[in-house]
Amino acid sequence: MAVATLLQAVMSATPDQQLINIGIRLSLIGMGTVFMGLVILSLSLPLIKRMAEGRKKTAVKEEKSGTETETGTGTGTEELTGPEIVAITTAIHAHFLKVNQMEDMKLTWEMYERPYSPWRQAGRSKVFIDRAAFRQRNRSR
Amino acid sequence: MAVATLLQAVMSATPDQQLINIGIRLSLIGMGTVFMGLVILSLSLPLIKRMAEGRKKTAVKEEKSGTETETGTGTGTEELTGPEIVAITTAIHAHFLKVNQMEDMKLTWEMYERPYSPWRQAGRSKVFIDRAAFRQRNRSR
Amino acid sequence: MAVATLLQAVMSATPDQQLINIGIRLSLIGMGTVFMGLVILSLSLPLIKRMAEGRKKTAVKEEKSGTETETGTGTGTEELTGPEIVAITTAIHAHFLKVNQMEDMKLTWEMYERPYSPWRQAGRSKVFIDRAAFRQRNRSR
Amino acid sequence: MTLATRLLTALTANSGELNINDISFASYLGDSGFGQLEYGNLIMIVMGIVMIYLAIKKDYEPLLLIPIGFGIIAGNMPYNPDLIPIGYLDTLGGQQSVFKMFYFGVSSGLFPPLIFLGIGAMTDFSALLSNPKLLLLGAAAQIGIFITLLGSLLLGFNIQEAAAIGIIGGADGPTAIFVASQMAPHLLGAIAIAAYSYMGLVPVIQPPIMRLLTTDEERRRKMKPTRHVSTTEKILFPVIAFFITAFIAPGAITLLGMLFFGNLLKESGVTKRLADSAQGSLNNIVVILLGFSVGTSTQARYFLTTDSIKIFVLGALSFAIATAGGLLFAKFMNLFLKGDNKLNPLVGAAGVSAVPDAARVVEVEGRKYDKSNHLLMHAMAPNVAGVIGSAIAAGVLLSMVPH
Amino acid sequence: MTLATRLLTALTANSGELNINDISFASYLGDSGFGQLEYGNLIMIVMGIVMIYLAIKKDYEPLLLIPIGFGIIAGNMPYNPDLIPIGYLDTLGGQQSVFKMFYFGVSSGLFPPLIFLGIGAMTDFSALLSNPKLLLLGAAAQIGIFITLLGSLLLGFNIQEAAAIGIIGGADGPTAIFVASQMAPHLLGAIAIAAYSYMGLVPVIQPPIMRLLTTDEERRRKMKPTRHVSTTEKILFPVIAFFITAFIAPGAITLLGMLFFGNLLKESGVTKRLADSAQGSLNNIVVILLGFSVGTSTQARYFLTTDSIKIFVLGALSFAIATAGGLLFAKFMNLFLKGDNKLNPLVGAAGVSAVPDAARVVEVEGRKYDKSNHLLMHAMAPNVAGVIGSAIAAGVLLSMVPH
Amino acid sequence: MTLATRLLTALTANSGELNINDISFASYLGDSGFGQLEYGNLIMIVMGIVMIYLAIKKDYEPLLLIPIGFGIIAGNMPYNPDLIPIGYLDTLGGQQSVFKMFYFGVSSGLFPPLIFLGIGAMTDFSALLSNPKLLLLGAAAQIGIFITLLGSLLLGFNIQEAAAIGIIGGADGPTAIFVASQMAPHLLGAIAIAAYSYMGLVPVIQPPIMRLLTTDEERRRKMKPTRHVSTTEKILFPVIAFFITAFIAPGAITLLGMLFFGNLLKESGVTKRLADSAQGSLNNIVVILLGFSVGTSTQARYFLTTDSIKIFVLGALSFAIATAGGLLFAKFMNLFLKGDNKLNPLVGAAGVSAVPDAARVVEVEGRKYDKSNHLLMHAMAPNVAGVIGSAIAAGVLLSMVPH
Ligand code: NA
Ligand code: NA
Ligand code: NA
Repeated sequence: MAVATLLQAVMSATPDQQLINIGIRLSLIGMGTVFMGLVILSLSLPLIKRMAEGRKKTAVKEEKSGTETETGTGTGTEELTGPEIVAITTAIHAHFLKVNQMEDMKLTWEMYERPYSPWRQAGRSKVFIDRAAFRQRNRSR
Repeated sequence: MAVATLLQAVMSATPDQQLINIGIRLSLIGMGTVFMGLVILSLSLPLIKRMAEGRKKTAVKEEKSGTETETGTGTGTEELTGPEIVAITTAIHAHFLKVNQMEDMKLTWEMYERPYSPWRQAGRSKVFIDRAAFRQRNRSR
Repeated sequence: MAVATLLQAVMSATPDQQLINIGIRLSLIGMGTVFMGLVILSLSLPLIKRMAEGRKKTAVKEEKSGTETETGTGTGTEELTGPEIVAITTAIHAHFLKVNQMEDMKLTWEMYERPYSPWRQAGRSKVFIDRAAFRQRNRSR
Repeated sequence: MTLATRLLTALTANSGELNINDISFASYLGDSGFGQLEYGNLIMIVMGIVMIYLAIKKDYEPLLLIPIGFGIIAGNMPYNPDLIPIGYLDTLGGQQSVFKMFYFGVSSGLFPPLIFLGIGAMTDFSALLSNPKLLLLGAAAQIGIFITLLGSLLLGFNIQEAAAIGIIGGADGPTAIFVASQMAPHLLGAIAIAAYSYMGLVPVIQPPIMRLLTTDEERRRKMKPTRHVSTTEKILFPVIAFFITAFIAPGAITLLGMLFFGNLLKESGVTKRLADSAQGSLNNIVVILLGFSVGTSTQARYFLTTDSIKIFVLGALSFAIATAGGLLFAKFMNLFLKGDNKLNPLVGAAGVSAVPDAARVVEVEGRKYDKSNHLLMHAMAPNVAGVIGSAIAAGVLLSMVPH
Repeated sequence: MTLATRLLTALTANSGELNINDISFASYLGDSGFGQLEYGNLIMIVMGIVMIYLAIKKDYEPLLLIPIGFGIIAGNMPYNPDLIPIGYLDTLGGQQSVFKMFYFGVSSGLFPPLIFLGIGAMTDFSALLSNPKLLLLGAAAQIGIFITLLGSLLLGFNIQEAAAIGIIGGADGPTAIFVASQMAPHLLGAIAIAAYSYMGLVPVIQPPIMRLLTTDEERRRKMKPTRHVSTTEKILFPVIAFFITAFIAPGAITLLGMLFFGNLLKESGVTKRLADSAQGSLNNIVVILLGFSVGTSTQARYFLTTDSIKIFVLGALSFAIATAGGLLFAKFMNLFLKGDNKLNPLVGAAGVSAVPDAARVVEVEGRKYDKSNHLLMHAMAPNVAGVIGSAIAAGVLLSMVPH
Repeated sequence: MTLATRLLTALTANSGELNINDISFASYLGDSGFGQLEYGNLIMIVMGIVMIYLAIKKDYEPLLLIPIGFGIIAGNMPYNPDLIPIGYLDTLGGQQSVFKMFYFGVSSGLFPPLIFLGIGAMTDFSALLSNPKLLLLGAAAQIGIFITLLGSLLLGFNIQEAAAIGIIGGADGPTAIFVASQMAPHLLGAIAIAAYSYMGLVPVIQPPIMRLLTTDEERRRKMKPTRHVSTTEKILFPVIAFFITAFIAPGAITLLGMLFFGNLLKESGVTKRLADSAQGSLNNIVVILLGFSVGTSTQARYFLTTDSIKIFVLGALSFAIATAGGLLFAKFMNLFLKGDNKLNPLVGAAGVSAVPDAARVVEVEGRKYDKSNHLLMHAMAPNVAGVIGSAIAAGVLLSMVPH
């Protein structure tokens, strides 16, 4: 039935030859553009690869020539990551308050921890304690 | 006070008798419709039960009469579920690449795993590797 | 360059003195209001603290003078929390049905559990089985 | 200040001209709370605080009373509406207030169906499927809607207002808001707050009525355990139930459509992701905005009227009548039922909706007389049937009363 | 009933006057399903049920077919549009129906880009990055779009309609909806349903064509394993790919912008929260509302036309042609490739998009002839390239065809 | 091209007539990037890429800079606005562009209060509750807003523009966007980007000023540990703080209302679900759309002006002044404080908001001089007070400056 309807439709419809010509032009330009877009994109992919490799090599070089090593034999506190510093400040704070209730402790923790992640959400970022810590964190990501 | 206000309101208001009649009619029709709806619904529930049971029995029958068994004694690969196939193709892929870094491995995995679920989300479904695997999966759900 | 542009702008612009005066007034009122707001807020904080402490002491007193103890030596069922009661009713229900399929059991559980949390979401709250259970739950929160 | 005057002032003020003599700390304070506070605002703010207190301390409907309560406070903070658009009705110089944009979800009727979608995605209709005859109790309890409608007409409300007030008796917040937004937008705040307040107070309102209308023997009656419901039944139910109920009450297509659509997402087993979001983040977002908006719509100048008082009285009445309706119909049904098929009439009280509070009140009351009598499961059937019942009632009123 | 008459009736009905003689149970039933049901509605409702059945039982596109299926049922429930606004086109007395508000997301073109954001946030473009030349297969398969466009013109559709129908051949639901919403809103329901139905039926449509156009030797051919892709490449890709494709097809800025934006959120590594919500709750919410709205837009009176039948026939044709286009282009490329660089032409069939179904069909077919031949990974490249390709095609049509 | 001409063209083009002579590959390329690219667009696209680079590589505000950066790229891709509506201001033939629909959330002022809801739901005000006097530092730092306002007037901006630019000194993105959207929509892009850029650069801008204005002894000073804050205090705080601040600055009701509402959801303990969604999915969705929209609003033709340069210079100035203001006020307070009550003036620098960056800069600087000196906790009080302070300042400007 569907086929019959279709044939009938093709018969009855007398589409303007002009319209068909327009359709053909559109199709050629459309198909041409699709190919142009994807050909150029496919040609750009090796460039992307080379850019990425370039960056990597530079990074490796920088690391080697840099004075700051990352083997963890740093000068102590400077090697600390953000969360570690939070933990330490919290511990000190807890000590001063002579906190002995776990619940209080938890509250204090929250107070410290929150700002690190959630405010970023509202459009605010981390502050990096120092460069070494920053690099380390970034790499472990 | 509230009661006084209320009584006063009842006194002062002289609602059109016509309006009250309309209200009564509305209420009768409304209450009637609520009952009609829920009575018909309650009468349909046993039918739903019977339909569900009917389907179950047919399903059991079909399974018994079917040539494909699901006892897991199939012809090997045909019994595989989607994720298993992914695992295998990934392993083969990893072998070819002679991957020895865990991180790379993980990336490859993700590349395989993603398409299974998330694209469906955008309105695309799974393709079933073969009927047996399909049935098995469906049942375990 | 930016500095040059800026200086040039300051030169070329001949803002109405009137406008500057308005700006100064606005700034004084604005700064005054910011201080007023935060000063009053900072003065209110000790009051908040006192209110909170007041409430706590009253609460402690009430508990001590209250006839209902919370040490768990209650009269049995009255001490039950909502989920416990659900568990019990479910168990009884399961017993009557002589359920021996784990799947059925699970369905029954769901049927009981759902209403507790999700409906609240739609704007409906828990009903407390009895006061003791209510208090206990509230405190453990 | 009439709308015309206000518009004029706004247009003049917005000319961008700012006279230096107009700028003084005194005039600023005159436009702040010091100069703009009205007595009524304070009353409303206290009411908002009480709601928040009840929500936190008594756990009455916290997911709605906290947004509504804080919305009441925010909506009643004093300000000069000729300077900035803040209130839920304000537009100034072409700029709508943010609260008005939030309120659009309420006034357009958009939020309630989304809430129903979430309700559907979290409701298990098994209890109802295994107890077909208990559905009738959910129908009987809707009598509260129609008696309240008549009461409202007697108190001088017009037919649209009466219909909207009546739906409070359905004990279903989103349905009440949906009908009020279409029928009587000016009463929406009072109706919504009455509906949610009484839903929170169900454990206080219902027990005395339950005791009054039942005998000791009836309250102790145990009911036959319910049967197990298969997954296929649960999948078929939303489609068939929607067809039947929407066929009979086309006015409820929107609400019931979303309710059963949500339920199908939940039960189909293949759209877990969608069901999770429907009853999770989408629902939470709508609940936050809906509650807060309803709160902001209680600006004292519009809210503190005798109409609001009448609505609160009528609302209390409607809950009581609905409870009695369910109970008495259960007793009526018992006239035709034999042996252990007889119902415990307490179960009828759950027909008022207010899911799942009313069902839990039944459980609590039942256990007061026999600790081993667990009615919760039985009460869930009329409880969810009550939601469908009030949606049907809403549909009938929406299609019969011109608005 | 003309729009004018309906407006007149609405205005009269909304005068708030209610004549007691108009209120009867009989007249109520006349306005309910009993009086309003039409034959066409029943057909559509059955179609909705079939879709839900296929989604649950056959697992065909459940995340879309269930919302669409239930939407079809809800959109075809009978009601009297002079009493309450319910349908997706209804406005009555200034009140828009809720379904119309939902549908705004479709008719305005808002939902498809949001879906693309989610797709971007869940797509891994590694396969494509490691197989640049396979991108061409994704281009070749778009021939289905343009041949269908010509076929539509032959069947008497105008140029805008033909363009919208052609995009079905892109095998990409959101793109089809986006183009149809701009070019031929009146055909949107039929186009969307055709697109999604055939996407679900890809495992049925493609295999015969694949077998017809390939030799046994070709089907057994193994391809070189793909290389590993670094994180930096994955971060650079969305930015560069967006620049190139949007530069060439500005009409696709909206769709491709959201696609690659979502992908950058995913790959950047510093916006995990945002990527999670883009492909999680936001995507789920949009999928629910989009599917349901598309369903409600199939009201029988507008949907059951010969145009719809033609669209379904053209849609099937377009999928077949797209498949053949990809396959044959792979064979054409092999003329220029040597040794183990030669392609398995089956991979070309994945160029139609319908991600990831088409790619998995390739895997299945390939393994039928050699169990150790795993083509899935290779097929993913033309598969995602096909999405980009149809978005470019859509962009060209949107900017060249006045609408 | 004037609006009138464009409308005319659109109407003509939309007649559905398509002349075959208009269709050529050359004319298509003329409408693509090849023909439409402008010099300014390229500059902006590079700026967008730099932002994305900084976000990923330096971790500066990634949750905002990535959406803004990609938005800048998408908003500056060349296209012919007479053919398709794409840009954030485009409407063509009655069809709004999708980017315009997104941008509505910014231009209407809808998004910033929703962001504040999320901020409230994630902020712990304990630090502030335990250090009442540190609140004053958050007030003092707002001097940056008003000096920038005066500077803007000197540079020739009108009073509305000056007020909007001044708020950059509040170091609070959503507040700046909210005020700019009401006061100076044409500067919104520049203001938003300046505000977020400098917030990201706080660790670069503040330290030199901190060192300049403090002595070595002051920087080493330790402060008394803060006290513990009870749950009840935390619940009472949002309600009371909202009442006080909104009473004094009614113009801030919208922003502060949502901030404290979100905080009440978090602290009440009974609305965890709502708080989770407020600071989770809702916040993520708004952040994505807000950032992207702000980015798309930087179309070169509107953005690359001397006004933008002035705004960036003024913005840098305002951050410096705000920092100095907080620091110097701390030193001023020390004149009246005795013994170990004396403040470490570094803490004053945190009063600029830019939560929590400014507070962490204080910690870092403090530890440079004494490794055992932990100021983070103390700095959090002026930090969050700064948010409230700038919202109050915004409220004052919104209600005093006609707009
Ligand atoms: Na009800
Ligand atoms: Na495609
Ligand atoms: Na600030």
